[in-house]
Amino acid sequence: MGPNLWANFGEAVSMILFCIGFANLLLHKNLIKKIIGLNIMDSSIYLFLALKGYIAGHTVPIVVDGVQSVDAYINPIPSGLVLTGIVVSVSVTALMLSLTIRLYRRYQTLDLDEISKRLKKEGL
Amino acid sequence: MDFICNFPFFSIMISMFSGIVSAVLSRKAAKWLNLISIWVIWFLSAVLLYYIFGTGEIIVYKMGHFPAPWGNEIRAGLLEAGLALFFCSIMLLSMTGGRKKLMGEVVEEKHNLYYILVDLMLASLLALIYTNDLFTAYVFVEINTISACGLIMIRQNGRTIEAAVRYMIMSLLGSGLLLMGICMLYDITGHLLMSNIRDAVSSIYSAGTYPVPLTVTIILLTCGLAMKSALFPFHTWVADAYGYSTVSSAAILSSLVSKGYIILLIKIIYRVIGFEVYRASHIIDVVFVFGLAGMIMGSISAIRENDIRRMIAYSSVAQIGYIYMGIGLGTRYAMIASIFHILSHAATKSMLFIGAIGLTDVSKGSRHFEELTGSGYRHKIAGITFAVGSLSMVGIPLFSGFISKLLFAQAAVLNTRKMLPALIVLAISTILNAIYFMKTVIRIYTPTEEEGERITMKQEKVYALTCICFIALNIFIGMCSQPIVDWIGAGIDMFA
Amino acid sequence: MTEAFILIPVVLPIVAGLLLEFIRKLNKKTMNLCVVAVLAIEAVLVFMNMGKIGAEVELFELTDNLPIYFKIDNLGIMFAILMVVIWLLAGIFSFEYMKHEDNERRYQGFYLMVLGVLIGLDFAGNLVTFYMFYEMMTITAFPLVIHTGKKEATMAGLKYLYYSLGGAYFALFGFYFVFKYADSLTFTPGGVGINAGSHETLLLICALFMIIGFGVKAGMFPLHAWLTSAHPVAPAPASAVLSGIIVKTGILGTIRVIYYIFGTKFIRGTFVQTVWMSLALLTVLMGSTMAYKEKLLKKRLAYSTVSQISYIMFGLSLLNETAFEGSLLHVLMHGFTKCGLFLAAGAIIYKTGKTKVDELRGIGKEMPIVIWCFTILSITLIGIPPTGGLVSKWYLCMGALKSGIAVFDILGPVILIVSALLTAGYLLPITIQGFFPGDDYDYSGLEHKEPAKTMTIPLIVLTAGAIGVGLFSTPIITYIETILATF
Amino acid sequence: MKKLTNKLLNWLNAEDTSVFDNAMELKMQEPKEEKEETVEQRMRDRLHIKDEVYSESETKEVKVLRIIYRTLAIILCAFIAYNLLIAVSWLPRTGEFDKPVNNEVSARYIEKGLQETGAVNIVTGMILDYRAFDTFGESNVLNIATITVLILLRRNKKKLPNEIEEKENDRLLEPKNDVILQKAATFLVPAIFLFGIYVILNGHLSPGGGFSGGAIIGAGLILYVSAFGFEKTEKFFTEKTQKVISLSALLFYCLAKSYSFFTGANELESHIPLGKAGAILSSGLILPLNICVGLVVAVTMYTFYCMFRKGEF
Repeated sequence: MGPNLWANFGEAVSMILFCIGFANLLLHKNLIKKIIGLNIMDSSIYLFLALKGYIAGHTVPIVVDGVQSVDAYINPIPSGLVLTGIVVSVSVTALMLSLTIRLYRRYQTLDLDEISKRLKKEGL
Repeated sequence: MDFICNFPFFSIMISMFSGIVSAVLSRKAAKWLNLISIWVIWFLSAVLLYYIFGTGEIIVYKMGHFPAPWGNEIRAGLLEAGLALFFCSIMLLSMTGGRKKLMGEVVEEKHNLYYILVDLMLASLLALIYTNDLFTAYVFVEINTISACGLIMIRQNGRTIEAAVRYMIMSLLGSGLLLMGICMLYDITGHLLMSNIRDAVSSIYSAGTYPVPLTVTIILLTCGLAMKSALFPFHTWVADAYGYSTVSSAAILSSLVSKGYIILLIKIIYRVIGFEVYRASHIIDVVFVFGLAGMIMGSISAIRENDIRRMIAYSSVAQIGYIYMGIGLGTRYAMIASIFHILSHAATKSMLFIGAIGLTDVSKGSRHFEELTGSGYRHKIAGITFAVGSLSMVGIPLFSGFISKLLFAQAAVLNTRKMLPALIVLAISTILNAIYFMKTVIRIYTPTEEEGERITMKQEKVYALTCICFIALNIFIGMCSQPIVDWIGAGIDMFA
Repeated sequence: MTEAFILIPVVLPIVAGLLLEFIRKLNKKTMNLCVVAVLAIEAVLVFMNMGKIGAEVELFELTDNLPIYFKIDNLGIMFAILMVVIWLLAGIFSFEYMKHEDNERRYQGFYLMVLGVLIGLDFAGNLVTFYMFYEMMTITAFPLVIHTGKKEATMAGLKYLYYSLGGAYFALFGFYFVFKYADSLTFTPGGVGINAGSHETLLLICALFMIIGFGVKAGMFPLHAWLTSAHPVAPAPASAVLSGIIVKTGILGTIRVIYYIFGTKFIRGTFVQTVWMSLALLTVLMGSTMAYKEKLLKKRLAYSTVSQISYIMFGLSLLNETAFEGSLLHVLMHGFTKCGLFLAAGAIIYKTGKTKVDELRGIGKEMPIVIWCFTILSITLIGIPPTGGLVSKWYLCMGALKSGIAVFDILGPVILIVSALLTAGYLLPITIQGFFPGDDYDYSGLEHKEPAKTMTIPLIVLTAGAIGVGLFSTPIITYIETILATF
Repeated sequence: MKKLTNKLLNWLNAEDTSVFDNAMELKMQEPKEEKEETVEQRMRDRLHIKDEVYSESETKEVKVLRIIYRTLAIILCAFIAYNLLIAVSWLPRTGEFDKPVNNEVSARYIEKGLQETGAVNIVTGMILDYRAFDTFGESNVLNIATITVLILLRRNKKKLPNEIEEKENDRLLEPKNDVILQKAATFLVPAIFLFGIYVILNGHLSPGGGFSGGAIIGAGLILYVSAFGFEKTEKFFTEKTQKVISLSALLFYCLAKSYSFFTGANELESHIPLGKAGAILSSGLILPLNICVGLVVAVTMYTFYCMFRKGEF
């Protein structure tokens, strides 16, 4: 263990969240729960990024009364990245959900293994 | 700056533009727009390649008014231009070869959506090839993933949708890891542009600060991209996705999409981490081992299949294993072999899919070996295409597969530490390839009593033309390999 | 540029064959005429090439320092002549025979292509080119094997394909290493310099691999199983060339690798030589015993091929001049004989439809010419003086005794003689049964079944050739000595 | 008075609920009918799947395999977590200033951002001007997500019987003139729209921007449709609207950005005035781009909702 674990406890939390999402994805058979796991993963990454941008005592990067110095504002880049990331994860979630809806309409179940068994039976 | 330097940017923008516009176009118009844009991009890339050969220097193109570390950048060297050209050709051939099927398998009013997907797929591939910014790469990886998912499930039966779900899950895990890696890299280097990251990485590597995060980052990036490109343990979705989607999608997915990710990985190795640093980290050995495992397991599961398209899908798992094996050998020569194999496999695999679809057409639409018996006589050109593809896969000289195997073997021989496992596995997997491909070829050329429907070349001119182009391309790669290898080498040197 | 003309014999049959594949509505007579014409021209061309020894041409580079490169040398010419002659005869024979098989056009097309590829194989000037044509031969000969399209034919074809490709990969595996350690891959008599350094053993293993790999084509134990199932199922003329010629390419490959790449010095006295010799001898014995037990005529002949080819392998493995001469002599001799035997068997099958050995009682009364040829050929194969078999076997035994390798210098000749006896045991009874069916045989049911001229004439010519090789062995040996002189 | 207390007592003892008659907004809805055979069919194969699945999964090796899989998965996750934690423990300390990330890049964004992009909100300036290519790709991600959702869920024009049935019961599950919702919506929706527009327009001056504003407007649309039903929205929002809006927005975005990229790369003067910092009409292309992004996001959100809800607009 390195020296900064306690100082970076925020990142540590985000990492643990990441792995929780990962485990969700691996362990649950229910599609909706898998999707939730995905979202947990993404959010943990955004938390990580947000913490990366943070500088103690500095404010949001919006220029107020003309102060433009590095030691006034936090690092704007991670915020931008988080924005992009959020949009991406929204789209992906929508796609996953619509796939789930289709599968449910067809097979009346959310269990992926069950669906694949059913497919084998159809021998399609 | 010459006007030609705009061409990479133009090609990305053209494909995106056509993708956006196709939403309101009719089926025919969308088709033509797609065709034309691919042709234009093909032409642009060809000119660009010629230009770079002439000048011999890298084109660095800043997107916007701000120079490198602040603005966004795309970058075109020999390798990039050539890859763009090649990807366009394969995309074009796959589209033309599978169009007839597409008509049958996709709902009439969703065709233009299909073309949108293809356009954006091409755009994202081009962006992955050209971009010089890691985060942009991430965004376009996502576009690539979503459009690939769309390509899988555009033909809507239960199989494809389930396959799409599996694909999405696997590749979203991959993107998660990738994004996490990018964030960590950003945290320890403070840059997002590849070149700057490389300088920062080499400095912190020599200074010895942040050794652990660097290693973990490399692991994350590699795992993420390996997951997305269906390396062996993560290949569960492949069979369904390639086996049941409409044939153009299968061809494009198997030959371009996974290759796009591998290209990105190679870029990361050379342009972000730096080849030396990457080799110093032991992840490369892990990649090597998984590549070997993929080469064997893919072929074994392909042998067990009795469904021609699933078999081809599994064989591409094995081929991906070859590529990663080459990366894992960790020498410049092996890297050249890998990139060459990317090309030859892209050409061969799409060809196999196109050939297979012709064979299944004349076998009452069934893809099982029993019905395929003798289909090679019922549909001559498809049979020849499939046979040539199989011979290339088996590694008969004159075809592209032989050269890539040869290059791999030479690279392996040059690396004394990994020589024996690489060569032995290469031999075994080649023999396995021979077993299942030859089995299929003999099956389709075994004469049968019952008369199925026949399809002659005159009935399907476009299809036949596509097949001939594929064969020509394959033999071209197989016979004139030396200039290609030189080109790849020069491109890699430009990379670094 | 005139050098490029040596490639005409390679290109011509391939082009002709391809044309034949794609030209529809071509009636049989014209087709046969075309085939004969092509074969004749081919023969002339090859004989013309005899004058061009040492001519070389480089087509293009596969990858750097892997050129596709042709060079004519004595060895290649010798094999090439053998091939074209036998190809011509078997081709003429096939016109009549193929009447009771369908789609002749495909057969003849591939028949021509294989010839072209084989000539390319003979003229190949380095290992890459050789390997390329070797694979192409495997593929193009495949349709001949599965021509009948029956189930067992397909199965045999699969077996053939897997064994051949597997053997080729064995060879390739060694090839990779040789590519690293050898100075060049161009065939140079006496071997290119191999700077093994510390990897001596590794390279020896490679040599063994390549021997086994090419041995597959030559039906050498342990990878001989395909031969006895693939040769009989093919149509008779096809099995004649398969068994008379195509197995020889394995021999050619071995010679090229051992005498022209590794060099005899590198192999002599190592475990490779021992393994090689013992495998060869084992195959000789096993082949003849199996043939002795076999009831089907064509299968019996195939087994005899296995054993005869291993005579040659044994001769090569001894690595001395006398044995080498014996081997090459045996190549010629066996080429003529085995081809003739298969054609005779084909004639019998074609006329009577009998495939079993014991059905052949009294056949000699029905088709005397065929059976006389058969008898003479079998005598040659056994090696009863004054036929060619004796000479070659004599040289082989001399070589063995001269070689002075412990055990083998005695064991070798003994096994050769034993297997010669076995050969007599499995070939002569057919003749005896054929001519003297015994008293209980009713001569009433006999009718004259002599096949057409196009079938008998090639047979007679082949028989004459087989005898000729024996009678005029001296010039041949002098020719072989010119080959040896280059080492 | 007494009456009222009685009523109250009754109510307390839950004897009489007449007080609240006709006061409940939610009307009882007639249960959705389904054709008998379809119900039976569904039940049957549901059972069928069930026993088929569990009869298989009860076999021993499957159980064992599942257990092995789960343990392996957990071990894997724990391993990853451990490694990531170690990596984190070596990362630079959070919240301190001297870190690699605070380098010349962010410095220039902060110090020159206002002059170079004209945006007071540095983040907006960054994502729409410095790193605009990412943002362009991102809006394309939204676009392509919409496309895929349309592919999956949009109904074909020629309706198959079962789809009609599904559509009916979707109508059936809609709240019928739910008074609370409608009353709330009538004054909430305009406010939400206004707020969203404000956020979009002030994207370069204050927190917010295209994405957040668009999301707000989309939320407003969704509230509206769930209050008043699809009959109302179909009047002003159809498939055509969606196509036109997203097409025009993205097209403008594409062309504008191409222009600025092109000029920037070729060192040409892009004749786009930055305007006076702080004014609404300032900071060059950022404001129109924000509007485009806002439109795209709003339409996309609403489209997602409609598709999930009933597969058409």
